[in-house]
Amino acid sequence: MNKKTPYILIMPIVLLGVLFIYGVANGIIQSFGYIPAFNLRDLSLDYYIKVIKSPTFLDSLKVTLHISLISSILAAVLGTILTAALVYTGHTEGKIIQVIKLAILIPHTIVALFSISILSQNGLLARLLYKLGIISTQGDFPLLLYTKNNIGIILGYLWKEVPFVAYFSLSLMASINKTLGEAAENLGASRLKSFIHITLPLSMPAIAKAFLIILTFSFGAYDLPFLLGATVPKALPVQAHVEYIHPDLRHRPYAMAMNGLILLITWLMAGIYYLISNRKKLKGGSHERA
Amino acid sequence: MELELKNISVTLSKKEILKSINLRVEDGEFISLLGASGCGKSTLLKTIAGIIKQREGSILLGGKALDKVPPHKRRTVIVFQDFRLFPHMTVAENISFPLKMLGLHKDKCRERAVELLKKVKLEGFKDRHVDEISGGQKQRVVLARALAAEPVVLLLDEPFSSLDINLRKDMRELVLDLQKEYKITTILVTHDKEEALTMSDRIAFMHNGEILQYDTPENIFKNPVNTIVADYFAEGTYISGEIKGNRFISRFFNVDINRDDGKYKCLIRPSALKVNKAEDGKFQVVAKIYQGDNYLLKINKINSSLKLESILNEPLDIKEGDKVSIELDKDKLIFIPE
Amino acid sequence: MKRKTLLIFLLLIAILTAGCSKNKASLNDNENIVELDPNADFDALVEQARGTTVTFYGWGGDENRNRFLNEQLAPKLKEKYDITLEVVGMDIDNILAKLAGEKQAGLEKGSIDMIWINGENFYSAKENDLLFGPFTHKLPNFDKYIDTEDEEVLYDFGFPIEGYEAPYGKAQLVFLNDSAVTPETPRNTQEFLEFCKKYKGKVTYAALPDFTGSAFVRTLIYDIVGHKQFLTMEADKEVVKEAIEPALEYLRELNKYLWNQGKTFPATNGEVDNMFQDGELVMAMSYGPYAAAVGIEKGVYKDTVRTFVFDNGTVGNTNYIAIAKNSPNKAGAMVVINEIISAETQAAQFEALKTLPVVAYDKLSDEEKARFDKVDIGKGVLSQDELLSKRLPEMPANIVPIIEEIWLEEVVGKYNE
Amino acid sequence: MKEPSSNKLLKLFLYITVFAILAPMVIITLWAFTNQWSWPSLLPTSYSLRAIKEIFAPYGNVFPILLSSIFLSLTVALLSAIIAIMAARAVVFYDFFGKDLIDFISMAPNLVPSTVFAMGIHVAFIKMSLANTPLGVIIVNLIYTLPYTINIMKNLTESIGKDLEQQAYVLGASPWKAFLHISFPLLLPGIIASITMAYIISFSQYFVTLLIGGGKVMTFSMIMVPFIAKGDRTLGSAYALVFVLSTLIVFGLINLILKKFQKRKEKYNWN
Repeated sequence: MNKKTPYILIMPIVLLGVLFIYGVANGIIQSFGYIPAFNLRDLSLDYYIKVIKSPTFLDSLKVTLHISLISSILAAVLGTILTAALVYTGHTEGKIIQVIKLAILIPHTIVALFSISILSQNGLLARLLYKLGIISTQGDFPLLLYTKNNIGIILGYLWKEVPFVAYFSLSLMASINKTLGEAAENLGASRLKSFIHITLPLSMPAIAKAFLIILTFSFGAYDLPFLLGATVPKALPVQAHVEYIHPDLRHRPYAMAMNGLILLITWLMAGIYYLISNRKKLKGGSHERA
Repeated sequence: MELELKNISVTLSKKEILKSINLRVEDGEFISLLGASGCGKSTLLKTIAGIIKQREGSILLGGKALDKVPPHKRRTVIVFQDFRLFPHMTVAENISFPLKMLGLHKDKCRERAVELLKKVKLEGFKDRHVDEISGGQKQRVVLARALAAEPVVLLLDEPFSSLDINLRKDMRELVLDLQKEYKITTILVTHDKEEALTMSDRIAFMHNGEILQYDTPENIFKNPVNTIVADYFAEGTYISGEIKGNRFISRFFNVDINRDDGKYKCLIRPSALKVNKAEDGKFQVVAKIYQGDNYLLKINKINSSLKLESILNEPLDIKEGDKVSIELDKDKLIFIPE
Repeated sequence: MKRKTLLIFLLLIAILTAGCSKNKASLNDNENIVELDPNADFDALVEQARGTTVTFYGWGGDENRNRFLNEQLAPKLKEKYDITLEVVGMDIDNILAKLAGEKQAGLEKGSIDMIWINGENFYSAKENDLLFGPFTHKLPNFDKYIDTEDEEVLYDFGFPIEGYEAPYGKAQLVFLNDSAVTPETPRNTQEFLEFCKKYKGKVTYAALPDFTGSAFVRTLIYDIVGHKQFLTMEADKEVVKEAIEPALEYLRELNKYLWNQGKTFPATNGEVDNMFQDGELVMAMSYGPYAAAVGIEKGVYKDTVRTFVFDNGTVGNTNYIAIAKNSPNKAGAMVVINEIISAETQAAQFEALKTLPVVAYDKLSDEEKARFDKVDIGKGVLSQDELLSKRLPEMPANIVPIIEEIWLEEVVGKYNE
Repeated sequence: MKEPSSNKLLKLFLYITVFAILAPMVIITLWAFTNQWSWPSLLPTSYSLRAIKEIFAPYGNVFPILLSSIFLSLTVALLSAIIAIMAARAVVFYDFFGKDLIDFISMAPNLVPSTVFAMGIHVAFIKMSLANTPLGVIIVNLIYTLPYTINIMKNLTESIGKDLEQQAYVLGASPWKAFLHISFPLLLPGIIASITMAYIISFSQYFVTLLIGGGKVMTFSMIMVPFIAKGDRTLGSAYALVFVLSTLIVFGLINLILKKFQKRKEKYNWN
């Protein structure tokens, strides 16, 4: 094969990549206050400073981290259990996989829709408890939505992210278990021990990648926190959206500055992820397909 | 511990792979499952180890039934053909993995691992990474790992097939020494007849899901139970005839042999035929093929359809086209009942 | 060969889909350009607009409005002026983002003609030169039917319109309750406080900056500190905060009896409406004065739902239609707007959507008056006169966001110690 | 032979997951036909076909928009799969300058809020007259689908390796033929997964498609989302149902077509 083919092969993705980077750069410039349409021309950092200094920023950041970290960690753990359940009960194909794909295909807006109708104090869960006599009035049902504990949002994210983690890491874990998992069991390791010592560590790359994807997504997503979240403090993406729909168009740089901060923190997370996974790779030695 | 299989049969995705296998392996015995690929020998191995569940029949180890025992408690350790070393562990960690599973203390594991490494002549490879070592070394690590699991039965699934010839010889010796030293009941699955003949106390010859013959290497070589077994070991020409009163009579020759009467097929292997130059010989040399340390002579009986082959060791000056006479070595003839 | 056919098939799909969705682009801008000469009179505009397409961008969340525009207005425009009306559902902030982007890219001929707009968004769009105008003086129906001296025709949320937008429909904040559940209806903030005490935890409003929630808080402020001072108030946080301090105290006091003790408020008014329908709340609010009738007709509200307002009145405003500066079909847009402010369309709209008409009652012919009077406004609502008699002007556009900011900091989850 | 205890536990976990995924679907279906569902009844107190009538109302041309947005998402899915195959081949089989740059580019769209990218690219697209065109929307959607499709194709290309293709070269097949006859069928399962994943992402995009499509390119989400955001549960659920059902039908068709071309049924387990 001649030298040129790789460059031909990657041409489309590079073109799209350049377009993407140009778009992001252009977006970031707006966050420094350069929007000629609203005759804002002088670049300055004070939009960022003003956003960071605003009293609600730290609370928003805390809430957003609280939501994304907890939901992603829980999703990674439950997702791994789900993958193990699929692999060990031999359901790596067939109907259950279609059901899991169904969860992936439903967008977050629809998840918000049924989350409210299930988890609200007037929702189905509350009515069930009422019918069973466990609670007497709507007020007794714990407040899952619109509160600081963000349980409603986290449950909403879990509903979509647990199946995603499973779908993402299934093929790798299945192949590992079929060969190395079998060998471990044959060498005297119980199914649990062979899972913990062999199958899980070797499936980590896929699980970790899925974790990064859901972490960065839930950190930057706006749908669920807006519809299910507390009024104060709002999650960062919701705050950014409120700034974005602010009628005074010259408010736009604040929205873009907030988005810029979201981007910065997201890339920080990605950076930490690559550091950890590379360091582990160097120490652990990249494993070849068994 | 002696192992016994009682009419084990296995079907995988609707195809019957093993048809009511009966096999008994004495304690410390080294047997091999010999047969062409696809005859079900690997499946039998995995069934013994519990990885595959048999449809019927039961497996007894030291008299106790194994069917209810989960694979990781059977101590029936397999050495797989594709090694299956744990990539995220060093050589020492791989070897001490089974010990860790048995709950031994860390230092005890390391110590045992080093000891086993010495046994497989891999001192100093302790902290090497598994993908930094060669095929032969990998095979030895896998063997050490298997021994670390203190197997009651050692199952070898064509372990040497991916090694080159001379490496294979040392590994065979190593496996035999270790097996003798630890006196482990061992089953070797192989399609290489020489491996089976040289290593095992007894050979179970398998053919599409059944054991055709289970006997010492000599018997199986000398008196195969049917043509399939016979041909597997060494090709030759068949002459059918009949034995009456300890005398085999056939169209081409007769010979005295004390076997009970009945119709028989006589297999004449090249090693059983001696040839010497004779002007008035009834046979003619058709081809002379050089095979390194001997020659293979192909000879036809003049105006007859009989074709025979012979091995010529000393450099006799027989050329193609010469007439020769033949001499049958009586005790190398094989008689197979029809 | 089997595999060859597969690959050809896949490529075929790619070309097919790209092709078929490609032709949608061609009808986009180019042949739809209608050059406008500034001083053409209305008939010339009608001629110019014949056979063209006019796009109407606005919030797409009201299915009745979409049906009215597509099933009643569009056929009439087609038959009368041979204009094709294309209704596009898009939130106002995305419309402005699109216009801003087009302005920055220097695109003279965009794809938006008419925009459903009002309040702060109009103020900001006009300030940033995104709107075309003035144009209302060119519309015959403007003088014929609209009371050009009316407060709400000259000022939108306190900002001079200067002919940059024509009135489209009137809205007014009203309160809804289920007379079967809460027979009494509070007439002012004091009675409202008692009402909330009585139905503890069963009243709330949408968190600001939701449009309706914000109007509700502003109505409460008006009831406590009067509304006149705001029309000329300086848009400074301290000044505003000082002026509405008593109202803030009232709101903090109110929190104790609200849903979840006012610690948190539902994100949208739609949420409040759902909780009212489900019986979790005993009161809801809406900017559509006849929302009760529409809801009962739709079967979403029980028949016993009633509308009520405060004696001192509730906030009301008019929403308007503006024309984008880079509208490709300004002539067509003006003709359509002219048609919308006609008595006939306003009456049809009143019948179908129960939106308060913008036409001045005294400018109507008797026969037109009869048509308005005979409209059955449905069950559980107040008459147009009673509503208009209890209507307060909106706060200036630049004060509204300040109120919203103060509310977030001073009211949510706070109580008077 | 399986450990009964752990196996039962895992089976139970599976069934709970399936229930947790399917239950909301039932709720959405109920809501689509609900008129009123007040406290405390567990089933709607009154039903109505309001939402269904609204969707089938001709004026809304919901179904023409549904069809055109299915086609659009299919185009995005196909192009995304093709680009992913090419990029995966390049990354796995070749060493070239900027190789790990490709890994980064393919991950980047996930790390950037869509508002930043959409706002940034909007002006450029107008200048390139790509805004308000299906092509513009296709390109923007494509960028968001690549992280997923490239990841799927990379894993599969890695596990299949090159040796079979090289074998084909030796047997006289040209590089293109070798790819077509050997690698392509083996990649088919991955291609199906990529097309499905890309279709999902493109079909549920809202903000980016809205801004770049500028109302000219109508997708189904653009009709559905306003009703869900407004809180109209009945109409929102009805649209949600059409969203889910149409996607399942499309997946069924994709599988059917591509499975028909997969002659041999059994799995190629290469790792």
